[in-house]
Amino acid sequence: GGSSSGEGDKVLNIYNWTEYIPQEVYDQFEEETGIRVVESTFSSNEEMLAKLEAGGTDQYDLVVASNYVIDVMKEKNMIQTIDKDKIENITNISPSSMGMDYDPDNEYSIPFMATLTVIAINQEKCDELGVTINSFNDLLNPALENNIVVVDDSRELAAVALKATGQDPNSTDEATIEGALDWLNQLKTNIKAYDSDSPKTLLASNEVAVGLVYNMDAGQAIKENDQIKVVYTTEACEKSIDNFVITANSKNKEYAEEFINFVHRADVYKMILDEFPGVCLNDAAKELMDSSYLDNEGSNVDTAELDRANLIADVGEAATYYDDIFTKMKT
Amino acid sequence: MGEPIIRLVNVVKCYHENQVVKKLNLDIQQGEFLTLLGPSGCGKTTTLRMIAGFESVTEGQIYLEGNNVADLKPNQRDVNTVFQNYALFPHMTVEDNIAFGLVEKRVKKSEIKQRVAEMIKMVQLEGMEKRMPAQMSGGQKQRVAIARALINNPRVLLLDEPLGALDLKLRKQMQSELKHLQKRLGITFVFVTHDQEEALTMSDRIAVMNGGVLEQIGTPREIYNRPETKFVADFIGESNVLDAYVTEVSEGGIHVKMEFGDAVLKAGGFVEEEMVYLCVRPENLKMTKEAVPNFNIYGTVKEHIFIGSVCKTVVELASGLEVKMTSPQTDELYAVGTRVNIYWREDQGVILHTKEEQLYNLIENTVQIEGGMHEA
Amino acid sequence: MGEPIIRLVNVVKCYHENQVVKKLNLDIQQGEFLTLLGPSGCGKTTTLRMIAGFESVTEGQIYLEGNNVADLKPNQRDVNTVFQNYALFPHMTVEDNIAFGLVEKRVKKSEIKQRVAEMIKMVQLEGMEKRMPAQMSGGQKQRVAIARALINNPRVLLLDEPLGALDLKLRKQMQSELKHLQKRLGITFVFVTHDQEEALTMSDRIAVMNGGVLEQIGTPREIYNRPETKFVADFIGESNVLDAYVTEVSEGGIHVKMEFGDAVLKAGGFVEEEMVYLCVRPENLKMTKEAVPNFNIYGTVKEHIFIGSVCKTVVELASGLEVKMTSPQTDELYAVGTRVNIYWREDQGVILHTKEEQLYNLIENTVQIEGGMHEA
Amino acid sequence: MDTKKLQKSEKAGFAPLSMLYACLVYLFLYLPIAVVIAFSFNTSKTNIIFEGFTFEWYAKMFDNRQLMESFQNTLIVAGVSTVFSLVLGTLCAVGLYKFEFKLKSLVSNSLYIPIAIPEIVFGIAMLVFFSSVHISTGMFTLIVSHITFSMPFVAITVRSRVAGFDRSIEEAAKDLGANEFRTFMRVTLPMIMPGVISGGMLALTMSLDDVVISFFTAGPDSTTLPLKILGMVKKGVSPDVNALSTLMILGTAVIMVISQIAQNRLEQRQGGNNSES
Amino acid sequence: MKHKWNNRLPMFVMIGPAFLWMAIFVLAPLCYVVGISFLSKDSSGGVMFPLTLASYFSLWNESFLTIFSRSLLLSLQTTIICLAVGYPFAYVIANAPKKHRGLLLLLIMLPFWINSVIRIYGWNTLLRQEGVINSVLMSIGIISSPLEMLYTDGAVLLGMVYELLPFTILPLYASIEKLDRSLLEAASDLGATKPHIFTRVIFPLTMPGIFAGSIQTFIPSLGLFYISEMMGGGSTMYIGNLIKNQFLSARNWPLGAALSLLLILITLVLMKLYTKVGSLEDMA
Ligand SMILES: Nc1ncnc2c1ncn2[C@@H]1O[C@H](COP(=O)(O)OP(=O)(O)OP(=O)(O)O)[C@@H](O)[C@H]1O
Ligand SMILES: Nc1ncnc2c1ncn2[C@@H]1O[C@H](COP(=O)(O)OP(=O)(O)OP(=O)(O)O)[C@@H](O)[C@H]1O
Ligand SMILES: [Mg+2]
Ligand SMILES: [Mg+2]
Repeated sequence: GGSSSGEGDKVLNIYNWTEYIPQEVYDQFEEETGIRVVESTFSSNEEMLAKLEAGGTDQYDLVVASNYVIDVMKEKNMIQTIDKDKIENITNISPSSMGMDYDPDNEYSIPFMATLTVIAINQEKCDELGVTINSFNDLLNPALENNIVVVDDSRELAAVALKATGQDPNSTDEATIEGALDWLNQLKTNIKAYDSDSPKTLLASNEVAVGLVYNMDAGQAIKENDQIKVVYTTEACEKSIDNFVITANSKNKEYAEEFINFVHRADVYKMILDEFPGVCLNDAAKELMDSSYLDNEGSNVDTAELDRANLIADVGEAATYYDDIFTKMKT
Repeated sequence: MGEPIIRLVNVVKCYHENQVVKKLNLDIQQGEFLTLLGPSGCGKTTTLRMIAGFESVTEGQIYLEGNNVADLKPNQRDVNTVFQNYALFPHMTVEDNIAFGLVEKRVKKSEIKQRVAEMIKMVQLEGMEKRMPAQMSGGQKQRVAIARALINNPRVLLLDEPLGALDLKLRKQMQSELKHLQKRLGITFVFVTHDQEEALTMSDRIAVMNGGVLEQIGTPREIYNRPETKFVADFIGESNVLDAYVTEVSEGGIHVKMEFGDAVLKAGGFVEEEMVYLCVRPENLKMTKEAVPNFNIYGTVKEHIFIGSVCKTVVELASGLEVKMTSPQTDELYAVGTRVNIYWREDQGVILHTKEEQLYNLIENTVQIEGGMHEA
Repeated sequence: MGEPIIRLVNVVKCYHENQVVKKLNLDIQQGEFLTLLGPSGCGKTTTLRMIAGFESVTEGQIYLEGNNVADLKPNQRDVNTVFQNYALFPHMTVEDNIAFGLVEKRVKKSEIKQRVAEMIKMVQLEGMEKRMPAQMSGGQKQRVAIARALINNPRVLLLDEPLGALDLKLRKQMQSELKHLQKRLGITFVFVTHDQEEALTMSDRIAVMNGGVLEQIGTPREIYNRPETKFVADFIGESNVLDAYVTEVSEGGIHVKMEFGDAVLKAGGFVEEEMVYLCVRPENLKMTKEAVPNFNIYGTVKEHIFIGSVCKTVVELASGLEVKMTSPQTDELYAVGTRVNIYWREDQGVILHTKEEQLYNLIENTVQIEGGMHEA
Repeated sequence: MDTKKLQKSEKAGFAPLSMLYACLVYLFLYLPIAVVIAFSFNTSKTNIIFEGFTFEWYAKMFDNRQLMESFQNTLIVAGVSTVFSLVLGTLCAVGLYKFEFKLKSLVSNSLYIPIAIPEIVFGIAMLVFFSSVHISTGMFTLIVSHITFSMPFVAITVRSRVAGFDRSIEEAAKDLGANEFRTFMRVTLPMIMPGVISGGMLALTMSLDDVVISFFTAGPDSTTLPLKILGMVKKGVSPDVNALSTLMILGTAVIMVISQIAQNRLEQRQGGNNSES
Repeated sequence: MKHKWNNRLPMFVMIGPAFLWMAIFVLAPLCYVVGISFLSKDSSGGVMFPLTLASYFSLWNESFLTIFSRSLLLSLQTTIICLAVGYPFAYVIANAPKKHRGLLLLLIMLPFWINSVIRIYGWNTLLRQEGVINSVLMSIGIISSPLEMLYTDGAVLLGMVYELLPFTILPLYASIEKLDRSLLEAASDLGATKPHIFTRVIFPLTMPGIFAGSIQTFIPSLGLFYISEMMGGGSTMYIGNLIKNQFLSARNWPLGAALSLLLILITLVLMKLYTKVGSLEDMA
């Protein structure tokens, strides 16, 4: 692969979400180990999968992948087992996110961070409109017309609809999934924008009253605008856990393991959270965090809600059905 | 003649620092056939373009029918142009090119059709109605350009060498067609041509330009027989211009001396010891083996050149200078090498001050014709 | 003369179904000055373009110096062209346009500079070296086109109306420059012109084309004095072509009758009761008030037209037919309305079978000249 | 009317309305850019409200090694692919105009395909193609893919310029001994230059702006600026991106102004020589 | 008349490289797309055997039809607006003094060297409810409550026009620049008014530029998915989004490939029609 350049030059090719690990972490890693990290980025799991599928896995050593694609990657032999012995700092990781269904023994994946899809509201606007959100069905309130921003993701939206109508959010049954369309169509009139990229802007600039957004976006909006609050409904949230995986054809497995270990060192993990305040899965690091992180209910999400949250699972072929209703909703 | 239809007053045109038309004053009468004649690059096309409105006037005014047209766009002037480079629309057929102006005037379709057909017939392009300009020969394109302008019956038609690409036969026909049309419809023609015969036969008046300056304007006969400047004498037709020196002014005439001989001529306004030019047209020069009174100019026949209806003879004078003369092919010619005396009829030479470059005819030059003479 | 430098064998050119050149056979000799003459659209430009290689040959072969050039590209043929529409490079200065060919030949810079300067001087464009073509007059562009082709000293130079946009004076100068250059450098010229005088003075031979067919090829004098077809007689110079009818063939000559009179002429090869054409050039026609032996053709003087060095007289015959004659301006002219008898020197009329359109001279037409006659 | 007045009115006859119009269009084109530039000086990290003035982001931008590396990659890819697509596209366009041949309509129709294939499909297909012939992703694959999608723009633009080209001028060049290549270089190319320049600008722009295809065909060490920026945008446009954009614009503008001044100087000097001689 | 060249070398040299390039780098991927369109999807977003026509059958779908026709309409609107705005602009530039033309052209392109996402973000900032335009208008007092500009169909159209305008302008410029002035003079001389000179002479003579400009606008506009997401709030789907989703969220590559082929087919057919109608046979 096009991985290493120059002889004796130690290089680790990492394929990562954009804006997930700051450059300083790589710099420090290089300083300590002499391994240069070359980061490539993607902005959705599917992009990442498509690229690996089309171009082979030897392009990268270490990949950051969400829980629901781990199965697929395993199935397609894209990833290899990780030598957990090499990762001493695994003990720092919050046990509640270890040994999940998709990889019970964490053979292939080591959790990194999590993302929660939360409801953020603009308190002032909601008061103006006389809206309170206690359940997903409150999102259908006609007073919210054109006043909601939601993530532009079929699975997330369908999950909300399914839960609101009392169904399994990871359903693979075609009829059940199609049933969610009605609810979504009702929601549609209230949606101002589908925006996964920067919904915080709409929230922070008082253009919408409610947002169904990722917790990190909520956290940033809160920083900008003190009227923004996170609310939890009777239904549980959706969450996903991002994991480190090592590609099957990696030529630098040791470096990759070294890096995973490095990241989970409390001080390093703190460095990451300082720059990109996501859901912390490293208990040791959390203790080091200061109040600006801890007090932000968008970044530092309620631990109980995090545990209660429903993990987005791989639905296999049913992904088509989800996309179908999404397409229908948008036509 | 009433008010002139076109009046140029002190018109100057500059390209950057270059003055290509210099203080031009020109009146063109309604219905007149005026030809602009002059050497290549003297400003003829530029003058036409200013009248048509494609070129702004740097200084001076142009009046069409008494109105200053400085602010009128070309399409607002009742003037049409036949361009030197044709400027046919490459995306239109011959027919559509010709119909262009009529379509603009919203003439009825049926009438357009008929008038286009007439024009096509006139310019002898029947059967080429559907051709594109790229599929035509040079002469054919030129005819389309003529037809395209003529069909509009403008008050003034500007023609920039409209017949240059046509063969003699066709050119003669087109000349007479144009002339008749012009007469019949009373259109004012401003015509540029390089063909002197064309200019002389067709024009009512000829304006001779040189280096952006109007040298002389007059009827063809005036221009030809009474040139007012050396340039005109030289430019129109062929002319032998000889340097001479006045030795004596007496009642019998003025005696002039040239490097190669002497002569006694009749003229006024000259003083002794003045340098002058003698201008004689080749067809007026004669040669003989005998002595001729008053003329004492000898030379040897150098060559005969056959040019169709006439024969051109070059005679080398003693000084080495060559003079040209033409004689009808039917005349007997002296063999090359023969020593001859050169002379001309007294009324057919022109004498001119060198300083002022002002020409005076020795005696008024009139060709004696029994009865009338058709001019142009 | 050796092998022809250009040989066209049965050359045919079609545009779609349109045959514009039809089985053309033409040999052009090394160093020759050959002029193509013919009406507009007869295929002159097309023929040149085939020789230069811009147009493929539909049928037949073209040989340059004995080699079939079917596969040679224009730049591989030692032939240069002066285009009818100039085709100057609009993005280059005059200087660069002219230097183009030399640059291609990788001539040294200093030499290019010097030769370009020479050429510019020859075509009288000094001071315009840095101009762009768009800033020049028609005649100036044409001179650049000439210079651009000439500078390469090609073996063959094709010139498509190269002097059409020049005034008489300049044209004469350029004619003699071209002619001298051609002689001096031994270049073969294939020349297209509409100026008959130009063709007659400059050419070694003239090829007359009509509708894609070669009508006659010969020296200027042959073409002028001994036209072989009615078309040639008609096309070259002016000609009076009269319908006549042979009434009697005797030793004294053949008696022909026309609608308006009769005449006795000397000729062979005609039979009684045959329809013939009589062709007489205007300058050979004479008129008199007296009777002339053998001629019995009367008419009235209709008009005189002044055309510079000569006067053109139109005589209306009894039948209403008009004949044209020209006479030197110096001759005395009969007044309009005078009844005159028309005649010509027996050796100056041409008689021609109508059927075969084959012309025979009555008697071989020779102009009596003391000593030699310079041809072209 | 005196000369000055005339010359003035002459220029004015065409200018004011069209000048106004041109300015409006430029305004339209630059409006969002002005915002980008303005927010590059914003103290707040989000592009919502202008809170205060700072140069902080410029300093930060230069520290961002990844950003700088990807910027460099982008310039290389854009430069190389523009040159190649210019050469290929121009030749193809001129060839399609000049020659008649059997496969002509196939070739000219196939020009539309790279534009018509959705980027994502094209990107994936390219990547599959490269990996199936065992070419690993990197600068090479990136450049190849960029050439492929920008060449049609060059070819189509140049074709619109070549259409109706006056053949006799090319003929004249050949007549004067220039072979096909020399004719192209000395006559055809200069005359179609506005088309070539336009095509080149489009190619350059396409390349500088491409995200989707680059995503698939780039290797780990050949991330381009748009890829990088897209990622940053996903997490909210951060002002250092604005800063970089601002610098790009300013840099180009400065180069443009300098070259314009140099050109004017040169012309003046030449003009001076002309009038002297 | 086009020449029949005996020696075809120049032809191969000119067209050969581009042709080869296209054959390798366009035809091969295209074959791949055709190939996967006949395969079945696997559960994880890849493709597998057996061969099937399933994707093509599922093309017949009401919402796809709506999406296609909506996209074509949007592209058509975009193209027409771009032509209407770009033509006069290109004309002005082409008639500017020669030495300024290069600069003016560059000025058009300059904004487009900044990433498109950022530029569209700039529009976002301008158009949003508390954005620059609304604040300015409100502070002047022209409007009392903010206008709803972003996340409308108009905003999508604006974004499309903005993104594609230079692709219309540049070919137009290239073909207007070569207009022979003497033809305009001739038309004017024959009495044509400015509008008529335009419709009867300039317009037909610049047809190749209009053709190239509209192709370069229309075709790419079909695929621009991020504009509708960023300017339209992603609430309506266009062909571009649809196809992207097949690859990136529905994980239905075969359907995505089939949709792409349909798109290519429609494009080529439209091009053929366009060249026929505009009698631009020679261009295509
Ligand atoms: N656009 C221009 N820029 C600069 N000089 C020009 C321009 N157009 C013409 N000239 C110059 O102006 C002079 C007059 O040109 P014009 O075309 O009027 O000549 P002309 O009398 O028509 O000549 P010709 O008989 O050769 O056509 C010429 O010397 C020419 O070089
Ligand atoms: N590209 C073409 N397609 C169809 N016909 C053409 C084409 N080019 C020329 N012709 C026709 O071929 C004939 C010969 O044209 P050519 O240009 O050789 O004439 P020419 O003798 O040079 O005439 P001129 O003296 O008017 O220039 C003309 O009738 C012309 O209409
Ligand atoms: Mg002129
Ligand atoms: Mg010709």
